This record gives sequence, C-alpha cells and structure tokens, in this order.
Amino acid sequence: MQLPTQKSVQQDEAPQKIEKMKHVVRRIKFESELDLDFGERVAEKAYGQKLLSCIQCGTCSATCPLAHYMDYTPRKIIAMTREGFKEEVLNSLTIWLCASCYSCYVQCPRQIHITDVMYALKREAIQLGFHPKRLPIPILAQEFYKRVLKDGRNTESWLLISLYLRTNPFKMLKESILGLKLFLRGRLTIGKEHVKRRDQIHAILEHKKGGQPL
Amino acid sequence: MLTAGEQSKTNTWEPRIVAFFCNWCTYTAADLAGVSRLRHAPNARIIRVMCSGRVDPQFILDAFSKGADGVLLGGCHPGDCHYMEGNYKALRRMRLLKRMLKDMGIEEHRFRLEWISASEGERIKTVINEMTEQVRTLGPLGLPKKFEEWDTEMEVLERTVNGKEEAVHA
Amino acid sequence: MKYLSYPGCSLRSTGRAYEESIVAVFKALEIEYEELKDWNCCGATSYVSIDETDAFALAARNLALAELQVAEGTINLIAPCSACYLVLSKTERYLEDYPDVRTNVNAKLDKAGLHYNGRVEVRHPLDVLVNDYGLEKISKRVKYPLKGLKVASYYGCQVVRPFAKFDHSHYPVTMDKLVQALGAEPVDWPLKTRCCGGSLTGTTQEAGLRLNRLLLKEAQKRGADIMLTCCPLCQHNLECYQERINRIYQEEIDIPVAYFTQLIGVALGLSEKELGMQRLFKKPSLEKFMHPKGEMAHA
Amino acid sequence: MHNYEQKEAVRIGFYICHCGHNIASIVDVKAVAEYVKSLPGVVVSCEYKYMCSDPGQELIQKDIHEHSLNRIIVASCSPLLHEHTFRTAVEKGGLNPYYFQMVNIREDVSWVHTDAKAATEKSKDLARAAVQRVFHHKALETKHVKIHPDVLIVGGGIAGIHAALTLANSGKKVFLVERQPTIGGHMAMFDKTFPTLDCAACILTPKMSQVKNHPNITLWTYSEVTKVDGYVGNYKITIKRKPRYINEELCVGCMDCIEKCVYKEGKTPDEFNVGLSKRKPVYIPFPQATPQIVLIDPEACIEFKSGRCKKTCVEACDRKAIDFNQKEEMKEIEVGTIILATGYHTFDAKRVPFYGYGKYPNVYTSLEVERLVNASGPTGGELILRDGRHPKTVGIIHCVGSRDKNTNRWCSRTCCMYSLKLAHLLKEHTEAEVYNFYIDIRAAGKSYEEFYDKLLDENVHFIRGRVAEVSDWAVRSSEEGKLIIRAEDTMIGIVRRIPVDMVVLAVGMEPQSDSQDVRRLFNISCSTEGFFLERHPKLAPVDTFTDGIFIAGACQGPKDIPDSVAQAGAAAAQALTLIDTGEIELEPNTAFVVQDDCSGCRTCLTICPYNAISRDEAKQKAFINEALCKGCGTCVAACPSGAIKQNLFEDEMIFSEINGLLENTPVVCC
Repeated sequence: MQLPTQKSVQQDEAPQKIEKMKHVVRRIKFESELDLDFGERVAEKAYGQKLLSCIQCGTCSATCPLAHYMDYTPRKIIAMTREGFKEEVLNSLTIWLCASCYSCYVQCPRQIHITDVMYALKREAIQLGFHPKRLPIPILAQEFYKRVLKDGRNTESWLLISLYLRTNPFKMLKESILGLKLFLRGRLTIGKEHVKRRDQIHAILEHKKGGQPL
Repeated sequence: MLTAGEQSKTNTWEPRIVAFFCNWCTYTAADLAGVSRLRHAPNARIIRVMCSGRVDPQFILDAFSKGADGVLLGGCHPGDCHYMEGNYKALRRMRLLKRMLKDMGIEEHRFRLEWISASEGERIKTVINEMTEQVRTLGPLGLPKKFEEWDTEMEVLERTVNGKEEAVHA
Repeated sequence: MKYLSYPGCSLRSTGRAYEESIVAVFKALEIEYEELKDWNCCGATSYVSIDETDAFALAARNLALAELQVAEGTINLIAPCSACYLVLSKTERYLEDYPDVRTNVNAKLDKAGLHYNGRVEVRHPLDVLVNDYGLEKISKRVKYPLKGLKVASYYGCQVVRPFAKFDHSHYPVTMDKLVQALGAEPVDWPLKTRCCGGSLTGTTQEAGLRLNRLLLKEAQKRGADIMLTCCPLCQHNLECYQERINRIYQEEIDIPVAYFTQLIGVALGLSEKELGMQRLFKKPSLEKFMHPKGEMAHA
Repeated sequence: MHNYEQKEAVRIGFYICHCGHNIASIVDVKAVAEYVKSLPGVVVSCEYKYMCSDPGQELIQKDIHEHSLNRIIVASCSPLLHEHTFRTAVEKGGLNPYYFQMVNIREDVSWVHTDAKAATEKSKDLARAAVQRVFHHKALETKHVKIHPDVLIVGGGIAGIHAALTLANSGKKVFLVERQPTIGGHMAMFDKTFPTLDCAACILTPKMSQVKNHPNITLWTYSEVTKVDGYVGNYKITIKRKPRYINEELCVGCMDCIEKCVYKEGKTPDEFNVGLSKRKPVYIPFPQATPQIVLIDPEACIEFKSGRCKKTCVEACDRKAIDFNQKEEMKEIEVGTIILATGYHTFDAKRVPFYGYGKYPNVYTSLEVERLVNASGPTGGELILRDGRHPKTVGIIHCVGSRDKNTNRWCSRTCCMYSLKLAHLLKEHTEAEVYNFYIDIRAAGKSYEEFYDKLLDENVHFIRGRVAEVSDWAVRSSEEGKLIIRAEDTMIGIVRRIPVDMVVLAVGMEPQSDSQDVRRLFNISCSTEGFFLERHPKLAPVDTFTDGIFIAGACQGPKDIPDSVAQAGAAAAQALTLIDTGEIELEPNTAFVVQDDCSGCRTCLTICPYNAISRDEAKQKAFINEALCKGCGTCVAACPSGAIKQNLFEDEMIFSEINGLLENTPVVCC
C-alpha cells in the first residue's frame, strides 16, 4: 500500500478526512478542520455549562433507549461537541433520534442537561441546513412549528398530512388504514383547532426565522 | 475629602462593601473560596474579627458614614459559634440595627447578615456577588457627601437665623 | 382546592378518550376545575428544536393566561398529556432558575400584552388524584373493585422526568398504588419509565416500533391483563401499532392499553360511553374482574 | 483626626509579596508598594518575591534595625496561614510580635478576582487600612498554657488504634473511646487487604490485643463522649459508658451464656456481618472482638422486653457477670490533647435505585462481599448467593455513590483498589467470570498499579463505562433468570447488556451520619462534604482550627489503610509535640476593663459565655479574669460605656481599619 503523503498536505486545507482506497479507509482529523469553540458555544446555548465537565462515563448512552440506533452514542456526541467536531455532530442521526425522554438528564453524574444539549444541536443543524433533506424528524419539527405559528394549536391530522407530503407521500397511503380506524373512533378530526387570540401568538413568535447560528 | 464612590461617580461608580467576617467560619470560608479560585466581584473589603459577636453596631454605622455603600456581616451558623453563642448576640444586635437603618433611610439591602461556615466557599462567592449587584442597583449611598450638604445647609440656616437676630438687635 | 385544566392538543384528537374519562372521573369525585381559557399548544418537543426562547414563550403564554384567569394565590394547572406536563413544568422551572430566560420570555410576552409572575404550579392528574384527593377516599368510592386484574402501569418518560416532584424518575409507584386502591393488582416490571419513542413511530418507524414492541412484550410476559398509561402519545403508540408489530416481528402481542382514568372510572361504576371506552382499538374486557363491593365482603 | 497618645513616632515597614505569580500576576505589586510609600508613617515600602522565605524574613529584620521600624505590615496570603511565621520573624528582629499586621491579598484578592485594576485598587485599600490600624497596635505579652499530658482518642478503628499505641509506647496515658462494643472498626470486617493480599485480621488483631493489654491505655468500648469543656492543654471530657448488662471485670469471654441463651437460633441481624447472618440477644460481635466481653442487646432480650425469661444465661455464667440492672455510667477525665479518628460510613446503595440494591437479592454491597468471602464470615467463606446459587458471572460496579453530583461528588479513593481485590478473591473462590465496570481506574498507591496488572493477567474483564441500570429485564433467552447490567463500553463505543448472577456495588465512603454533631461537640469544622476539616490541606493535614484537637483516618476524607495509619502516626506526633513542649502559646486577644470608664452596669456579666467577668461589689466595677477569657470580644461590643477593650481588636483599631478602607486620600495623623 502506498501512503498518500502528498495528499495529507492537501487534506489539511480541505476538510476531507475519510479517504476511500481499494481495501482500506483512511481516517484522520487535523486540528485545522475543527471548530474549536463549538463546544463552549453549545454549552452556553444549552444551559449545559457543565458540558465541558463531562467525564465520558457513558451513563447517558447506557440509559438511552435509542442509543442502539444512533450513529454516535450520546457520550460520543458530547466528546465530539467539546472537541469541535462540528460537522460530524450536526450531520449525525443521533441528535434527531433523541426522543427527549430525559433519562440521561436525570442520571448524568455531572448533571449535564444532555437533552438540552441535543436540542441546541438540533436547532443549530436546522439553522445551518445540516440535516438530510427528507429525514422526517426535523421536518416534523418544522411543520409543527408552522402549524402552531398559524393557529396557536396543533391538529394532528393536518400535521401528519403535511409531514408525509414533504417526506414520503407514499407513506400516507400506508398509514391511511390506521388513519381511518382512528377517524372512525373519533380520534382524528378534520376541523382545525385554533386559539381566539391568534394575534398574541403572532406577537410572541414575531422573529420566526430568528436565532443566531452558533 | 471625597470617598472613592464620589470621586468616580461621574465616570464609573463601583459599589464599596465593607465585610466583617468572623475568624473561625466566614473568614475561613473566604480563604476556602480563594484556595478553590471561586472568582467573585472585587467590591467587598474584609475586616477580620474573632467573632461576629465582637461587631459593634457602631462599626457598621461608621462604615456607612465613611462612604460604604453596603456592609456585610458574616458569622458561624447558629449553634456553630466558636465561642458558643457570639453569633446569637450579633443577630440580636443586628435586628435592632436593621430597624434603625431603616429609620435612617438606608435601604434594607445595604446591610446583610449571613451565616457562612468554614466549608461554604461557594456561599462567599454567591453572597458577595449578589450583594454587589443589589447595591449596584441601589446606587451610591454617599453619606459623607450628604453629611457635607447637611452641614452646609445647617451653616446657611444658622447664618440666616443669626443674620435675622443681628438685624433684630441692630 | 380549585384547579385549572390545560387539555392540550392531543386530548382534542387522538387522546379524546383521555379527556372524556378525566372529565367523568373528576365529576364523579366532585373535584372542581375549569378549563384554561384560550390555551395554546405547549410546543411539545418540536418548538425547542427550532427556537428555544419562542418555545418557552409559547408555553409561558399559558402560564400568563392562568394568572389572568385566577387573580390570587398559587394556581394548580392540570396538564394530563405528558409532553404538555413536561414542557409547562420545564418552562416554569427554567423561568425561575435562569434569569436570562425569564427576561427574554417576558419581553416576548410583553409584546402580546402578557406577563408571567411565577404563580403557577403545573400538576399531573395522577398527582392530583393520588396526592391531593387521596387514595383512601378513592377506594371508598370504588363500587366495583377490580379483583384479580393484573395491571402494568406504564408511566412513560416525561411525566416523571426531570421536573416532576411527585415520584421517582425511574421507579415511580404512584400509579401502582392507585391500581391497588382500585382493588387490582399492580405488576412489578422494570420498564415503567422506558421511553415509547414518542413521535418516532411517525418519523422513524423502525426504531419507534421496536421500542413499543419491547414494552408490550415485557408487560405481557409479566402476566399483565392490561397496560395503563397517563399520556395520549404513549397510549396511541402502544395500542395502535400492535398489529403492525405482530406482522413485522412475528410477535403475538395482544394487550389492551387504556388510560388510568378510564380504569378509575370503571371501578367507580361509570358508563363505558362516559369514559370513551368505545374509542379504544382493543376494548379491555373487565367485567369478569368487576365485583360489586358487597360481594367482596363475602369473598 | 485621631486623638490618641503617641509615645514614640510610628515607623512602618510595609512589605508586599509576589508569592511567585500567585499574587503578582493579578495585583500590580509595584504600584501598591509605591502607593503605600506615600502614606503617613510609612518608612519602608517594598516588594519581594516570597516574603515567607528566609531571605524575606531577614529583609524585615534587617530593616527593623536599619530604619528603626516599630510597625511591620506584610501583604501576602491569609493570616490563618502565615501570621505566626511573620510574628516570629518580627520578634526575632527585636520587635514585639504584636506590632505586626498582615494583609491578605492572595486568598482574598488575587485568587478570586480577574480584573487586575480592581484587584490592585482593592489591595491598596486593604494596605491603607492596615497602615492606619497599626498606629494603634500595642506591645503585648504572649499567654502560655500548660499542657496536660494525657490524650483522648475517639474511635477505635485502625487509625485510633495506631495513634493510641504510638502515644502509649512513648509513655503517655491514653484514653481510647469507642462507640461499638469492640475496637477494630471497618478493617476488622475486611477479608484480605490490597495490594499485598495479607489477611486483615492477621495484621489487625495483634494490635487490638496490644491496645487491650497496654498499661498506658484505658480502653472504653461501647462508650461515647458526651461533653467537651475547656481548651487546649486542659480539656475536661465527659464520657458515657453504655450498659452492656455484663460486669466487665468478671466476664472472661467464655461465651457459655451465649450458648445457653433461651434463643437456640439468632434472630437479630448481625451488625458485624452486615446483616448477612443473625445473632442472639446476648452476643459478642466477632470471635476476636476486643475486649473479649459479651453484651446483651436489650431490644432483643426477652428479659428486658417482658421480664419473664428463664434467664438460662445467668445460670450458665460461673462468674455471675450478668447484671440486668446495670446502668449507664458517666466518666469524667482531664486531657491536654484530643485525636479524633471517628472513621467513615459506607454509602447507602439504596440511594441509587438504578442498581437494584434491596430489590434484587443478588445485588450486594462490597462490604457484604467482604464478609461473604471471609473464612469466618456467615458462609464460612463459601460464596453462596442469597438464592442459594453459586455465581458463574459477577459484575462489579465501581463508583457507587462516588463521583456523582446526584449523590456524592468526591472520589472515595479506595473503591478501585478494593474492587480489584474483590475481583481477585471472587475469581479465586468461584472461578466465575468477573466484569469490572469503571469510569477510571485509580491505582495510585505504592504497588497498586502492579496489582492492577496482575488482575489484567488473571483475565478479569474491564469495561470502561458507568453502569446505567441493573434489572431483571431479559430480552434474550440467554438473559433469563439473570441480572442484566447495561453500560456503554466506552472504549468500543457501543452499549452492552451483560447478564450476571451476582452484582457487587463498590460503595463509596461518606462522613459518619453524626459527623456534624461530633464536629459541634469538639468545636471543629467540616469541609463541604462533611468530613472533618484540616487546618491546611497540605501543611497541616492532621491539625484542626481548634488547638489541641487532631484528626486521623477517614473522618478527614476517604482513605485506605496505609494512609489512615500514616495519618494516625502524624496525629500522634503532633499531640506528642504539644505534650513534650509542656505548654502552648495563646493569642493575647483577651478583653480587659478600663476601670475608670466602667459604670458598673452589669451588662457584660450575663453576656460572657465563659463566666470570665465578675463584679467587684466594693468598687462597683467589672473585672475580667484573663485566664478564663477566650477573646471573642462580645462583651466589648456590648459595653454601653465603652469601658471594655479587646487586645488586638480594640475599637480604635477597627475604626481606623474602616476609615482606611474607605478613604482614598491619606489622613494626616496627629
């Protein structure tokens, strides 16, 4: 195997850390590819000032019911965030799979608000457009946001319809039997719920697209 | 003679807090805060006494009159006094003093009595920071300046009265 | 004590039976409450993924409205949906703990002519029924003790973590005690608070279904006749996907999933209609466990 | 402005210390020295790298001579650390030590502030206050107190035992007071000790009997200190001896009474075996208990409960040692010094419900396992689980109740090593697969890392990950009937589920539950965690802030046996130093009455906590007994006519300090 010495110099310039060769994958991270303040900025935005005090014990991963499906365990996300692996973190599935069950939040021996950290990372990923285009989870969040912005309340039937339209319209067909069953039992409504004082909602949520990127 | 508060009132005024700490608990706690590098506001100046019971209310009045914007008194927790009950005596005196200060027009938050044990370095930080902010909100007390003003007023008044008397006599 | 209620969006659709049974049970127990006027969505887990201050402000509007509706004292605001309960409690707590949040949120509320002063205490109906009303009083009112019924109480995640004050975050017992008070038998199982995946069943179904499969299987394995929930989303996930789970994973799961308030209603002798039982996919057959109180004495 | 008598012109020497970078990196020491130079009365003002060093002290002494200085101020660290150093230096320079004043600009300034400008200004203010204060200083005489040569040691664990023997061997009389019926403490419960694996009993029991037989040691077990009066050199101690209902003089420890007790089987959980076995109402904690005297537990004994026992024990005792009417007894002793070696408490694993202790029978605490593997333990050293099985797989969970902000923040220091030891013993006893779940392995003692190496070679599994949960939730058939440990293997980055038969919780060390009461009783302080606070973490690790009281062992913080023994030796040496010096210097900060000003109003009489003030009825004046006064100064603050003064803290001194702090422009002193 020939070592691509020439290439590594270039890599230092361009953030391209995974190089596929015939049989092997070369992985390396150069300090210049990192966003070194990322961790501190996330900590600040997530009441997780203690993020930096993580001792990498892995309690969060072990207690997480979704860790089996994550590309990086929550512990790794914390480590990577702290060390400035911004792209990997914001591109990861982990932050979207977090179901906000707060299990890690209550068990963390350093009392890091991990759920809040995940939220901060989700916001960052949405703002910087990092998440995969048709990944339904962030789209659900966005559709939900719009729905409530409009009416002040959420109507589940309409939320699901708009979600499927944006992600996978065929899925709507798949779900239609379930939908029908729910409808027959009066558990899905067509009429939209809304608050009377929609003006108050609009006043509160004035800066719809606001928020500073990290 | 102007106090620092008044000198710098025009530019950036910083609250001045005089803190009387007992040797056994609160002063030790302040040392602990130091050893633990618990950063806090540089506005308090500590005077060490053996016991909070040694603190004569006059010390506090004197501090205010010399230009302090706030006074903090720190002693051991009830039941923990190195001298058995000095802190209770301090508490009794300070309750009375608080009423007096109120009558004198000195705001409540300018004087604070705190029980801080030798292990509570963190508390030193919190209390000093909190108090600095509270006093900052209240603004300068500026008693020396007020004294001067009152003195001038009195002089003027005296002169007017004397002047009138002289006029009567004349 | 009088309560304000905050139904939340889910109780108006998928969770209708939950609201109906709460109304019926509260009425039967003579617990007075009124609905929070013009409440809005709490924001659930989605809002905070977009904008945190907006999320807190949106939730805080409800708290501010509660203060407008009740002029004095501490207001007990009942939020039956776990997500609403968590979001409102969290908002309440963060407003208290983080001065920055308080300032920013009140600035937003200000634009809508509202202000929040910190008088609201967010409560869950489970907490209210067990800790305010009391188990003894409930069991006195029970007409049909559910003798022999084995119940797996499923608390889900957000109702006990991390802002709830009424029970342990991983091993809660409040619902189990309630089940006992109804004459039934609580099943001790280790997954009481393991997450059902929440909205993942709608977005990342593979993961969502697996989580529910584990919960349902374990409850069934431990001999439960019924699973009780206290959250509309948990109920929906656990009940509505059973067929699909059986199909995909070749399982034989067949267990009714009801709201805890429905079970109380049954024991109190309320009608199925009042309790919204007809809205369940799998109506639990409870008749064989219902023994009128007189019979119990002979047993 | 100040009208007080000035006998001679005040000549102040001011020295500001850099303390390396500790002070100088934040405080502009040069500017402060320059500034102080301009203040009235200041003759010398200079800065130096380390004032506490010999050259620093010599600098002061040289200046005293060259410039005829009569007041010295050092601005450096806390007076609690170096006031004594500098006072001694000043005295050696030929000046009364009480003309010295210290300014704290390290703990109180440079270590807690980041704004250099503000820190420098604060230092100037503090320096100015001291300059104004020293004008009022007076020459005082140091008080001396005789030290009673006897020593009280509280706690008969390995630390207390070692300290007692050290002192007794040097010819001092020691009172060793232990709350339990036997000495030996936790160490007596252990099986083997790390890293040498020598048996705990083999090395401890000889020391225990030495204590019992030493002519210089009075051993009082089943006893507690209830009252502490007096001060360094002259403590008066009251000790409560709880009734054993056995005449100690008569009992020879034959245990016939235990055998003949009407209970054929024990019914009460055995404390020594942490509840893993049962004992009778009349019992001896363990075979090597010292003293070898039985005792009766009135909570369990039928005679105490109903008065209708056949009292077969009384019949069995040849020496008629059983005495149901024994009453508790109070002893009063006088000692000069005290060593507290009250030990620790193991963390209650029920506080971490995630690990299932108390819920799943096969979850054990480490202390229980010590008894289980012990040959004299409840199972004779055979590892039988609560459900009767022999474990084939064992998981040891580290850091239970340690390094966790939800319970105890600190590292308990011993758990890693004892977990390794237990892993070894468990493997030796059962040949089970042993998994260690750890966050970090802390093997920082002598030969500890080598012991870790040995364990690795023994093929014990080490999984780096804190366990989130122990449960009986099986998802595979291979997990049925097992306890499942869930942890992330952080080295691999994947969550693992490991089914085991037995879980061992390596519980941490906590302060004794009554450490706050004990602290109050002896008038010492506790650190944030609740362990007794040492005078200085590095330089005075066994001293406390109360003179004459020393601490040793785990009551000061988590410690293993070697460290406890070392500290016990140090505490004994400190006590010996005091005893052999024969006397101790006391701060002359006592109060006195200026007779002319006293109005005889009696206010001070009731206020003194030490009854040091009396009233001369003939003269109608108050009078303070200097020997009784402890120098709190509360009478000074209370005296309506200002007739009482406190040495070192006279009103004028404090007023001038206040004035100095708040005044930027120097006052011209008369």
